[in-house]
Amino acid sequence: MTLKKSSRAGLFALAFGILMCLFLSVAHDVAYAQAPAAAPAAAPATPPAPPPACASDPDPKKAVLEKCTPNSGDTAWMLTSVALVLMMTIPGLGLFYAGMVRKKNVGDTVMTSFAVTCLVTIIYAVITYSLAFTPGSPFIGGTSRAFLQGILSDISTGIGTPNGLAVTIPESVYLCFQMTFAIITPALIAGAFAERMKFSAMLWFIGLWAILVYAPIAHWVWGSDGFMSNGNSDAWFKVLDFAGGTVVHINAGVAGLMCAICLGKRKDMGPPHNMVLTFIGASLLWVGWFGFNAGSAVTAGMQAGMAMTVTQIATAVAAFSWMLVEWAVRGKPTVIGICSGAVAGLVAITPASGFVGPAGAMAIGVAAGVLCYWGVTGLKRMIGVDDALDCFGVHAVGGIVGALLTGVFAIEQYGGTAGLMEGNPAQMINQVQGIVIVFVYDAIVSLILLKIIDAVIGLRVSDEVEREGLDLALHGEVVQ
Amino acid sequence: MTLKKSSRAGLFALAFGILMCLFLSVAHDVAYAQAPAAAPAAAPATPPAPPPACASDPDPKKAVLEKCTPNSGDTAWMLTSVALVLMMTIPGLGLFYAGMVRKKNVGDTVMTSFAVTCLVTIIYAVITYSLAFTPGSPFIGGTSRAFLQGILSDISTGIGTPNGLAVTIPESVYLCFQMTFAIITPALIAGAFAERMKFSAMLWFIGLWAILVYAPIAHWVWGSDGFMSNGNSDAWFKVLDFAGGTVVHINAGVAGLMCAICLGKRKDMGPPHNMVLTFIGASLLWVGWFGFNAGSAVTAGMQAGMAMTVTQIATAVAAFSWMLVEWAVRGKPTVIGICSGAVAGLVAITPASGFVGPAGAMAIGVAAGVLCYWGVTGLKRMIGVDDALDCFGVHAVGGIVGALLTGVFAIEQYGGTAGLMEGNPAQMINQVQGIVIVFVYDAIVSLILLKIIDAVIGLRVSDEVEREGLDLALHGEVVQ
Amino acid sequence: MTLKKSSRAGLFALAFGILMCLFLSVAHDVAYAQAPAAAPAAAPATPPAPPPACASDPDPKKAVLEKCTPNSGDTAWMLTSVALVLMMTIPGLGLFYAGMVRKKNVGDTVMTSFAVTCLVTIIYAVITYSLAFTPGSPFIGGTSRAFLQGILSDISTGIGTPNGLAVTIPESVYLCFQMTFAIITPALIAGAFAERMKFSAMLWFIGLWAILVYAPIAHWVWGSDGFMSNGNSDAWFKVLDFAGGTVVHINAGVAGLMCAICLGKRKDMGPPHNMVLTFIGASLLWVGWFGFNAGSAVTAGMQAGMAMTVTQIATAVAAFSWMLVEWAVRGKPTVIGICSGAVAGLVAITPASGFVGPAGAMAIGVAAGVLCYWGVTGLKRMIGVDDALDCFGVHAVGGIVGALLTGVFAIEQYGGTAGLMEGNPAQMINQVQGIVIVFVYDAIVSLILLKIIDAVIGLRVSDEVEREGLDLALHGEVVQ
Amino acid sequence: MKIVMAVIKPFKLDEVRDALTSIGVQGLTVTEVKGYGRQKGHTEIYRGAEYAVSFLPKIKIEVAVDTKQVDKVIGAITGAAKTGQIGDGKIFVFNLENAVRIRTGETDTAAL
Amino acid sequence: MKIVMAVIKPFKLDEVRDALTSIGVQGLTVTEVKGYGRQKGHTEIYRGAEYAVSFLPKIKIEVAVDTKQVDKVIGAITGAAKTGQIGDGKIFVFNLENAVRIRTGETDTAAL
Amino acid sequence: MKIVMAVIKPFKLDEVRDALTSIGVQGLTVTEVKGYGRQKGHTEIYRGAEYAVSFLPKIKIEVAVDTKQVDKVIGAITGAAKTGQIGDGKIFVFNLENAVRIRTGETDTAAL
Ligand SMILES: Nc1ncnc2c1ncn2[C@@H]1O[C@H](COP(=O)(O)OP(=O)(O)O)[C@@H](O)[C@H]1O
Ligand SMILES: Nc1ncnc2c1ncn2[C@@H]1O[C@H](COP(=O)(O)OP(=O)(O)O)[C@@H](O)[C@H]1O
Ligand SMILES: Nc1ncnc2c1ncn2[C@@H]1O[C@H](COP(=O)(O)OP(=O)(O)O)[C@@H](O)[C@H]1O
Repeated sequence: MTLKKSSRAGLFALAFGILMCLFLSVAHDVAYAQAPAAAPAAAPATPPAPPPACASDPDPKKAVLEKCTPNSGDTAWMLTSVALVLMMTIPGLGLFYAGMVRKKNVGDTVMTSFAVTCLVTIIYAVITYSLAFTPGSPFIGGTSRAFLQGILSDISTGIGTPNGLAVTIPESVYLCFQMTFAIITPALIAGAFAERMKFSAMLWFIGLWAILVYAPIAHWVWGSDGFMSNGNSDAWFKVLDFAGGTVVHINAGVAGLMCAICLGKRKDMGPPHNMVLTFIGASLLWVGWFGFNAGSAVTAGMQAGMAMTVTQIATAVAAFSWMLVEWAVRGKPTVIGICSGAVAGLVAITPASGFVGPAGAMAIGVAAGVLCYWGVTGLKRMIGVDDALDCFGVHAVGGIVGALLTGVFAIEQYGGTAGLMEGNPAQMINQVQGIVIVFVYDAIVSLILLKIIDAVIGLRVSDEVEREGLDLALHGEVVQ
Repeated sequence: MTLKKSSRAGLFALAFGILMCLFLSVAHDVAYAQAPAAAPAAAPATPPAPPPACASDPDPKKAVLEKCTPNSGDTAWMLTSVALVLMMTIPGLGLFYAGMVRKKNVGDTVMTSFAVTCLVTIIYAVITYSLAFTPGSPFIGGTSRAFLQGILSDISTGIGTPNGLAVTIPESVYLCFQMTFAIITPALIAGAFAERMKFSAMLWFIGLWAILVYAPIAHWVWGSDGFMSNGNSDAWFKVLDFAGGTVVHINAGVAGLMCAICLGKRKDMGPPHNMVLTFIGASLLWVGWFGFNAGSAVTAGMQAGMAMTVTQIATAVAAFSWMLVEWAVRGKPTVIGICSGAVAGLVAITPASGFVGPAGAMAIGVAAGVLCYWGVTGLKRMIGVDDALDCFGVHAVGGIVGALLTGVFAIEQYGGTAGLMEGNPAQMINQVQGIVIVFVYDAIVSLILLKIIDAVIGLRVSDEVEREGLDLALHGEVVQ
Repeated sequence: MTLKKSSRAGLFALAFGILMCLFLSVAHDVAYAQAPAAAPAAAPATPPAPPPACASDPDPKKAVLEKCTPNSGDTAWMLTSVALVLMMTIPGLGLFYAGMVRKKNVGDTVMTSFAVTCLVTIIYAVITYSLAFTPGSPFIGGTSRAFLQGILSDISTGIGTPNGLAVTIPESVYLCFQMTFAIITPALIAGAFAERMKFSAMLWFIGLWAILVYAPIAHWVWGSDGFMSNGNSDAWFKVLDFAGGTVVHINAGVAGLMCAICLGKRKDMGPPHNMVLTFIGASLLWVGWFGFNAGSAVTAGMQAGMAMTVTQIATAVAAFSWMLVEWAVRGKPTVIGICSGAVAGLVAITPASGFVGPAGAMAIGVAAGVLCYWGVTGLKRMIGVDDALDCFGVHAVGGIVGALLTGVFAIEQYGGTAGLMEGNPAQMINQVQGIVIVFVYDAIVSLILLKIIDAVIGLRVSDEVEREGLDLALHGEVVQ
Repeated sequence: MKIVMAVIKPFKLDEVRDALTSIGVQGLTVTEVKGYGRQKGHTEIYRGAEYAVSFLPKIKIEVAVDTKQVDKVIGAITGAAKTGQIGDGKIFVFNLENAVRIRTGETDTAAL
Repeated sequence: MKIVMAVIKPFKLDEVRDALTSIGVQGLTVTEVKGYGRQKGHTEIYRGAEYAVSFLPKIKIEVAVDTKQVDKVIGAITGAAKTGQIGDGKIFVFNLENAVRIRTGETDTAAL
Repeated sequence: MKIVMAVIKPFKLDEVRDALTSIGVQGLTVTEVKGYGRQKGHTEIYRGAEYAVSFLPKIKIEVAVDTKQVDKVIGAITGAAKTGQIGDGKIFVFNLENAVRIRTGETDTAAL
């Protein structure tokens, strides 16, 4: 039966493969073959204004005084995107993870997503937003928006955003949108430390990490004067990261790996207790991701539409690829598998979504599905760390795949930067530099934080608590 | 007790009935009595541009070069609608069905929705979109958008949609919106073959059906040159189907019936295992349906608002009617019942949502609630086929009720076409023709596909697998 | 262990407290210190047009003829808000409550939310909308929109809303938006009578309450000629209630208290059966609440953005405060606790969301978290009534906290009215008057309704039914 | 020693436990079971179909006691679990040859 | 009296119940259990990992019957529960010293 | 033959099963139960209220074995299930009069 199954899967894989090749050849050629002719028209068609991009504002300093004239359509879409991206974390991510833990830890798992949402919201309002998104140095932003000061009065005065990142929506909307990114990033880390980390230690780690790791990295990549920001004319090198492949996913994945290393293996493991919860979670992540990627256009125009299109394609292709590989290798396509594949695709297309076309999306999808499957199997065995729910295997691996392939498939006529396939290998170097720097900085700081917290209050629950289950022991609740 | 209950239900029914009649008399008269006076102003108020409608573009050929000038507000609403309609399928429909199967098949049920979403996305990008929505013949569209070629470059060049269907939003958004319809339609069929179809056979059937059945029918009814398209000035006859009563629901329902016939009865049956899942699913379907119906206005204006209003009314009335009938007949109002009634109402109002007013919506709601209840009881017993989750009884019956009543309650001043109640019996003929043609074509092609797949790899799992449960046997997973 | 835990919680509380103080001092000063300078620019930046606010229309009578010129961006956001707020009730609220009841009553609990949604939709279309939102007397609106008459024809004629509440969106969208508020309010009451009320009695009570209590109160506070309406120049006194702290939450909470009193205690109680459902519900409530609060700006501009910002802050702070208090007092932070805290914060910020800034939001969050925790513990013990899921303790208490603090933190430069902190104690009096009047009227009418229904058909199920569980006894269904 | 096994209505569990502890029983083991008997089941309705549910939820209690306590125990259970309606359940008594407390290795009545 | 306890495959429950009622058994108690035995379990796959699930879902039936009925009962169960494949299950017979119907206080066979 | 019935702490199940198979036991039946005894339960908190949960999750194991194996089996279970803390559980031994393997009809020890 297994045999028959895999052969059947093989059959699919074949059909599927051929399709994909066709797609790549046909669609991709066309995609940029026709483009050049249109070069001049490009700008007017879509002012490429992703969060990083800041064409409208060469000098961030000056921008502080820039007046914001909100466009109601852009604002409507961004308000919606905030709701969509928040939905990704609660309940989306919480359920995605909850379905994969044992029943005795399901409450702690969902509560982690919820508590992280609350904690990071507070910290973000206090300092993270200002450090990440106001002009300062190439390494860290300023404190002009600490405690969100000035936001309200600027509204009254009609003065808008302090930098040129989002000139057609109110700053209040832009900061909410970025807040949801700051929330989901640490929430993703939970996949690595699930089922054994102290709730209190978790809060301390996430809280500090949101200030010391997330804020600076977001500033480097997206800040109007970040040293690797695509939107900074004086950047040392420009990294393409449309919606957060590096800032969000590689970042979370690496921190997760550090958590898994410091915490050590779980005492006992078991299969996911409820794949229906994982299905709901993955579905809401997919739906919400439209706000994440298409929302990163910060306008309701052609770029948002295209970002949505490539997101849908890459996700579907990645989920399907993962399923087929799993089917061929293990003989059975699983719910957890196809859901994981979808998330892998969403992760990988994230940095690319404003820079590539349908063909690039398809290629990224296949790569994400196959390589992330390897990430949670082969690679995971190699590393030998108990990354409980594969935060590293899916988010770091998927994020790296996406960051690199963005450098490969970026289309100048569309996103403003040419990739390898358009004969610009230089961009690949930038992408690699970006990945390495973020990886190293994140790994070091996370490790230090974890060691300190471990020394002070301890990272891990007692064996007894772990055996009894975190729900009952830490929260005094059980699912009946 | 049952007696007391039903009598109580009777009481409700009475109150309710009276209310409805009042509603019909009062509101409906008013609705169109006042209209004529306003005729001239109508056009400016809302350019009636549902997907089919294409007034702005008599000649589809010419349209290929038409420039799209996106309106940010319309685009914002359509981007949102894409998210809403995708949410209908995953997790909405998946959960709606999952709650009604036995626990041993819940994973396979949700995975079907998820896998169909992935598979159809790919096929749609490869060929379905082009075949359905680019100009070609009255029977099938062209291949100019196969592999989505040209989409990207047209964005760069600022050239918009290849046809006049949606001139105020980017084509990329329009294609995503239509994609979500192409996804949910085959996903609905799963209700018929649940708990016994091979996962691999399902993939083959859905994949082929999306090309050979969905694409042509969508083109007939919505294509700018479809032979029954309301938007085609040269149509042989014009069918009113605002958001997909015929293309989506009758289409899915009939295919479902064919599946149920070919697969045969389930070995063992049991009550729904978890009505909470069904409640979540029905709720998300309802919420998402706003994107489905109001989104089909393809603009954020008065037509979208009215479509939303009538959708809400018809759904509430249908759910309540179903509940009352069930209460009176069986003595108990059930969660599954009221949820099914809501879906029935959503289905029936779908084709009408851009053409009728509140009174029409109310009438459609009552009809849908009562007739679909009959569809899953009396009619089902008559047919004697094991349509597991009543795909035919709800979607085909509801779709037909809606298609016919659209022809009855359509109001010229509002949607551009008069219905029977405004003295235009001709439209009824068109509606009937549309239903019959779609029914027959769909039934024949689906049957052929099923027979071929059955011959090649077999449609149905073994008795042992069916007894053990599809989750464990096909996917190696179980809900704990 | 408990000791260690609470001390740890203490630690948090400290850090947290300090943070909050800083926030209050820093941010708040800045917030309004800078404002005055900007006064003139205010208007152009955002025409502050929350449902109550009606600057554009001093005389409601005249408004009947006012033409509505929809703005596509505003309309897009409001269409989205309708979907978001409906999602709050189904599935949001249904799941929030479902997780807290015993497993044997989970079906009845979700069905209550669903049935209320259907019933209120019908009643609202028939009469509630007209009574609440058309001009009439200071106490109740007119019947010009009974059965939604004229809506459709006015669309055809391009004549818009009958009053000046929402001049940039079609009336159809405005009525749908307000409908979702009319739906969730009675649905909230279910928290009080859960697990023991007859389904039929529930329908009668909710149906009558939606006409006799909700409609007039909505008219008083939001009607263009309501006697306490902020938007009515001739109001006897103006109550600030941006999105429904008084109309929705105090209103529901008080009615809930009456239900709990009339029904009496449950025969047996038990812990919540599934906090994962409560987590999903609370999360969707949070996400949907963006439509509730930011949607209440009825425009997609700066006020919507700011409402979203303060909603997010207050909610996070309240959830976190509740968790810390619970942790300190009981030794364990619970899922139910943090979720309840989030809802408490959402409730309290609701009336304030268009009038206060980030600092006010923070203060409101802390107050809501702490006081609502007291509401479901100390206060609940004092009252000694079995308010099953704390409808009064969370919604009435939270609503009152919010209403009062709106009067404290309102900022003239921003929302148009100064609060206590800006030296306008008068507003506090208005707020108190509003609370008292609504409280008394609601309590009396609800009590009368309950007594009548009890006399006629009885409010409460038999002991046997209660013991067996409402799912099986009333609905013939059980969750497996 | 004997094992007294009783099948009772679920909502009677707490009363039965209290009755047993009040007569000095120190422990018992509870299992959720489904019972089939004279008490007829209910029907679940699902759209068109009706499903006869012939098995009803019951609670099974197992108590190991010293032989001379058996009658007291039976009395306690009967007293607490009785509603007088069909479906109240049964009590079964078996012989228990040996008992061991895992923690201490104690055997026989000492282990109870 | 005896108690006949059988461990069978879940999907055989209805057939077994019918077989028993057809020979006059008036009641029985059913428990969902997990079984370990010769029949090997399955593996659950989760991303990288495979989990061997050695316990299989089974149904335990307990029937109290008059001693002279025992063989009939064993026959009925065996007949209905048999598929011939490994994992069909076992039947165990114990001695039942006393039985009480809670509702009426009837004892011995009268209580069954 | 005897039936050895043990009530143990849930997380000890795998160890106990391994101990039993290592001494040649070929099968066993496991039931999730709730236990009440000296080991005191926990409290669940819900907003204002605290609920005392006096029943603790336990696992019940039933093993039918040849009489001469009983002591080995008791030893194996005790060894594997012991943590030394209150709540480790009990072992009960009954007499088993007959056993049948449904698949083959084999009886007595041959059926185990
Ligand atoms: N012969 C039997 N063997 C085992 N359990 C039985 C037997 N007869 C009844 N029971 C259990 O006792 C429960 C109550 O029995 P029932 O006949 O319904 O009512 P009563 O106890 O009032 O006679 C049944 O649900 C079943 O679980
Ligand atoms: N010695 C035993 N004691 C108690 N239960 C047993 C014993 N051996 C087997 N069982 C139960 O019988 C079921 C079937 O036994 P198994 O050996 O798998 O197949 P078969 O019954 O065909 O020999 C097991 O799953 C287990 O629940
Ligand atoms: N008299 C008894 N009859 C049946 N089961 C018992 C009895 N006493 C204890 N048990 C079971 O054994 C478990 C452990 O007993 P307990 O008194 O808590 O600890 P210990 O086994 O260390 O004495 C209980 O949870 C219960 O399931």
